[in-house]
Amino acid sequence: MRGAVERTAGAGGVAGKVMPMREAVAAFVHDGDTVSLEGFTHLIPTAAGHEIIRQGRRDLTVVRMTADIVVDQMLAAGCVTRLVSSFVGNSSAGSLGELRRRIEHADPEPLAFEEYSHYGMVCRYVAGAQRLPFHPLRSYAGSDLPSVNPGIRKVTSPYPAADGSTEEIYVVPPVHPDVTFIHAQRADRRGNTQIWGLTGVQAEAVYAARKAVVVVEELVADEVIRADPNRTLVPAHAVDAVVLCPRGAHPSFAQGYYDRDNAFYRAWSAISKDPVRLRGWLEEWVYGTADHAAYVAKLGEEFWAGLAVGEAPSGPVDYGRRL
Amino acid sequence: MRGAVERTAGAGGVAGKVMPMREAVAAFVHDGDTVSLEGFTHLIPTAAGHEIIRQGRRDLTVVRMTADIVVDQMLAAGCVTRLVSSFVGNSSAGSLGELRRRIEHADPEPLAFEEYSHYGMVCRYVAGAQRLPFHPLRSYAGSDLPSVNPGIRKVTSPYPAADGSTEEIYVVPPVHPDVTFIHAQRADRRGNTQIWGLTGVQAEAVYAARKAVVVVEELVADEVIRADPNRTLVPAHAVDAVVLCPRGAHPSFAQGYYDRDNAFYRAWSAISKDPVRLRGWLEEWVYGTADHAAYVAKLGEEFWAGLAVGEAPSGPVDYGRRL
Amino acid sequence: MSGDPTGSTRPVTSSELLSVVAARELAGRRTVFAGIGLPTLATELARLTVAPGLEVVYESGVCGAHPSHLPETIADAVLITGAEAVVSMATLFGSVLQGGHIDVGFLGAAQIDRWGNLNTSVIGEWESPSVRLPGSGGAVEVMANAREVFVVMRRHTPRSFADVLDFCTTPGPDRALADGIRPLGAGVTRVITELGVLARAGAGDELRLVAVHPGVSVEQVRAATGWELKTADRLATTDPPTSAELRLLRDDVDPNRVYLR
Amino acid sequence: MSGDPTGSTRPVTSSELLSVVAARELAGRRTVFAGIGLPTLATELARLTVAPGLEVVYESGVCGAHPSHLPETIADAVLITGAEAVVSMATLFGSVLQGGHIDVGFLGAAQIDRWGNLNTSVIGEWESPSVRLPGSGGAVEVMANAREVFVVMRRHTPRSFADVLDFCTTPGPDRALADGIRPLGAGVTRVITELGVLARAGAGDELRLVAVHPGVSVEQVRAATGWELKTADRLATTDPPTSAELRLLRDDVDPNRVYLR
Repeated sequence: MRGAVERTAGAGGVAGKVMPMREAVAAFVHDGDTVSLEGFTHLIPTAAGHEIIRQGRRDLTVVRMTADIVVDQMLAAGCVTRLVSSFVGNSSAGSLGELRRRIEHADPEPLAFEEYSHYGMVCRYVAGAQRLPFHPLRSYAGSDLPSVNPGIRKVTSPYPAADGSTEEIYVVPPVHPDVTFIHAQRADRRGNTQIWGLTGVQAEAVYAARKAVVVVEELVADEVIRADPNRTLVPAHAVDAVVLCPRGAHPSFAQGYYDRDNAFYRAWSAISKDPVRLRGWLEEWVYGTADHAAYVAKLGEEFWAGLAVGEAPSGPVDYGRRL
Repeated sequence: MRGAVERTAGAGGVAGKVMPMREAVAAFVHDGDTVSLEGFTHLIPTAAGHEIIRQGRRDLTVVRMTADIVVDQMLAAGCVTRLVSSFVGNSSAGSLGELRRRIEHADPEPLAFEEYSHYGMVCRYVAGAQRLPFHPLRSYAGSDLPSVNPGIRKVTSPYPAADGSTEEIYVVPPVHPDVTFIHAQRADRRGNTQIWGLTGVQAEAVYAARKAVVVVEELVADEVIRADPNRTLVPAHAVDAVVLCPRGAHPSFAQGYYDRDNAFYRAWSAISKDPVRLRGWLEEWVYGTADHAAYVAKLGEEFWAGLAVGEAPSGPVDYGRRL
Repeated sequence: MSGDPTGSTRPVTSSELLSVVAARELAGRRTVFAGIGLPTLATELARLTVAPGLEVVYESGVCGAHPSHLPETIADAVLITGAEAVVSMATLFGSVLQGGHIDVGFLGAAQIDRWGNLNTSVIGEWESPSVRLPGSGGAVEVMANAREVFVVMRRHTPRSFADVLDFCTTPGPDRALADGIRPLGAGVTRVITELGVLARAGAGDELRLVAVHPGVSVEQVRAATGWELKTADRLATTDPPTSAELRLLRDDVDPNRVYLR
Repeated sequence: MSGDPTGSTRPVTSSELLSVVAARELAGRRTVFAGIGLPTLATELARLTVAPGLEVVYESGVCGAHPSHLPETIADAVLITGAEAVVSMATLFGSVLQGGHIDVGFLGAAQIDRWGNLNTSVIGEWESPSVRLPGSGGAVEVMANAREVFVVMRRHTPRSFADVLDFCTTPGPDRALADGIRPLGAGVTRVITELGVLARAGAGDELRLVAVHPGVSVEQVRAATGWELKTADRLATTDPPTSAELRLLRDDVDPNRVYLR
């Protein structure tokens, strides 16, 4: 059972929270760990996944609702022996070649797979965040999923249903990742993290974890965060490390910063279908780049210009001040 | 069991959502109903409570986490026979005279009281919003509350605890108010509602209810809402009526609009201690005002100037647009 | 409308037909949970025709989108900018979907059976499948909680319209009842394919052929279905898309023919 | 520091003493869940002295407040403007508190017993009380989930330090265990009163007198306590507030003496 005591944060720990990705992965990801990477299509922490590959972590359990390109890459790099997920596909753009080889042919090795639905995963994170022994949900009745996933169980409600009958409901267990990585638009040096656009399950995934690393497009002054406290999705007390890593969500997008690289999503189906080509891609783009800044530079400014977005400011609200 | 079909909203219903408070209370509050009024210290829907008093509703079950001044007033007006709450006091400013007379002396009549804790109430709203038969929480173990509240029950977790033992946890049942009233800073004519500052349990209370009325300081153009979709706490599909009622949260406050009337909170303890004085207050300020606009006017502009706040703009974020 | 310059006299494609038929089924509905592709076309056309106030909710958490461009994914940035609300997954699945606010959910599947149960997990055995499919996503939740579900299948084959599913990812209400749990919605009520429309009323009822598209025979549909497909007492022939429907679809909804393949 | 112009040589009030003692107990703590009044003074003083990085979380949902004025309620508008985060009640109670992020919670009570169980519901029988009190608020949750709980009681009387509670609103870990549920925190570990400091280590331990304030005798405290109060082996006398502590409290924390009554 996790507790606040495990956090790095707090008195004296503030300055120490900001660190390079290399240091964050070295400090918070160990062989055999359960690692959550969250971001639903938006703000996928790709750069974190790449650094885990570079550092050669092994035997990881990866928890991710939509296991997509970054998971396929981590699988191909041999980091992952177990996957907990509710969608294993390349978005709507096709297949994950490595994942399919692992599951369909145990090639090059088997992959243990815990299959849930999206809300099942959300409820596992919520239960983890809230230290609940289980979370009920109105899914799975009649599904074959409980027959292949012993984690999905039933509870009898202690309250009668409207018609007086006894009511059963499925439940899922909490998940407590050793570490959760999320990507966000901005945070302050203490880890107060602001996200806009799709917010997914990021806050719950952070609160469910024993340690949490927030990767951001921008590290901003305290005043920027404090001007809009309702925008803070993850408060500092839940964050152990802040990593500044612009464009770290590519090929996914960061609302207001850069658009999704749909061409790469489409290309991945072909790249990943051929294990030699996939490993060549990893050599060139992950092992062959020292860090994400090198990956960004290798893509080139012309490429990034193609993903640039125009401005659409939200307009302010007034928090008021005592006169 | 509530369903989307009960909503007024949707095709053709948009124009009909904006209505005066009188019409909203007449349409959505009936004798014997369960009525939720939410807003945790901030944005308390006082004007809605006053209109319920004016229209003489009877036999209501009121659901409100912090039963404070507006509940004491509704009790004194004879509207309420049952209260579901987790805090029955005049904030930190003293007692609720009518509530204490009702509970301590059944004077002038008894009050049925379902006592919970704050998180128990939050979980009841969450379970209501999510159509769950119950919601677990790590509260109540060893408390006398379950002995006086049969709604608080226990469930055995189907997962073993860390030490292999069987784990029990308390649960609370869902609440499904016939109608929920909340107060908010602004909404559009469809009911998309934006709240900042303390957001309390408003979204869950709206989703838990069969009907929902949003009372706002400002009715704004669609473009204002759409410039910042993350600020929308309650989407239009959950809202049945939008009531424009500036300063409708007095004596509580609306962040960025007006401050809390602390003097009135302090005064209420003395007013409510004397049943004659309390009924005199109702005569003058509720029955004696045609509507909340009249109440606001009676307080006078000089009074409102005393609660005025200065500006503290949030600063915008950039949502971006495709080039 | 002769001499229409937008080409509404061009032959109707299968995608166009499916979009128009699905759009008509949305008449009077208020909220729809839609994926990208044909459901996008159907809901956008419905908003312009039979369901003007229709609110589209996306699995990504977007409610009331007003996109500047046709979205390429359910999380496309253009769906967020200018939307009425964006909510977290917990709110989307918990309060909006499980809370009972969705009238119609659109789902797809690799396999569907006569009761409207769906398989999106595997072809073959789950433990060692011949094809690993993406899995549920939110499909289990859409089926369990939406008042009804529409399925749009471009291809109508005995393999996809299966007598017995390889795996039931997403159960309809009959399987839920057999599991001892009362379902909240009717499950799949409409299946719209390249050949016609199948329908069922809810728990206890099986999918029946209620309409064939122009030029399609009942025997064709039965041959393409993996179970003994029953036919409604009054079998209809789909009304072809009107020129107005086609013009809206081609000129306003998808002028670049992103999904109108 | 003789001739201090801010008046730190003025007599120390009971409020000042309680605030200073409570502040010292917060040494090294990172997160505190505090109400308004003496806890506000204690936490603000601790931030200026023994716990510089201390984050105060309010029941209203405010994390990391930087108020322009001393707040008058836990929901005061000045706590929100300039705060680091504001979260919903569901997140506050679910993820922050039940999630295990609070080191110390401050609670008050009408009655406390030797095990640190609290009554804030009724004096008399619950069904027909002689005094109806406000009830739990979030106290049940603070006790169940904070790592430890501090109680500050201005008045130390046999009625409030009760042998048997009229009603147990907020149970400590011993009652939780008796109910078959493993508690997550230690319950009440410090009770700071006008007379001295009581302490207990956690489940199985009862409150003992560990310090008396200057000029207070053990017998005075025992007489003011409704149960047979045990005394620690090494009973201390509270160190009086230093001039530095008093100066910070009087000049910086509460210059208008809102809570320093």
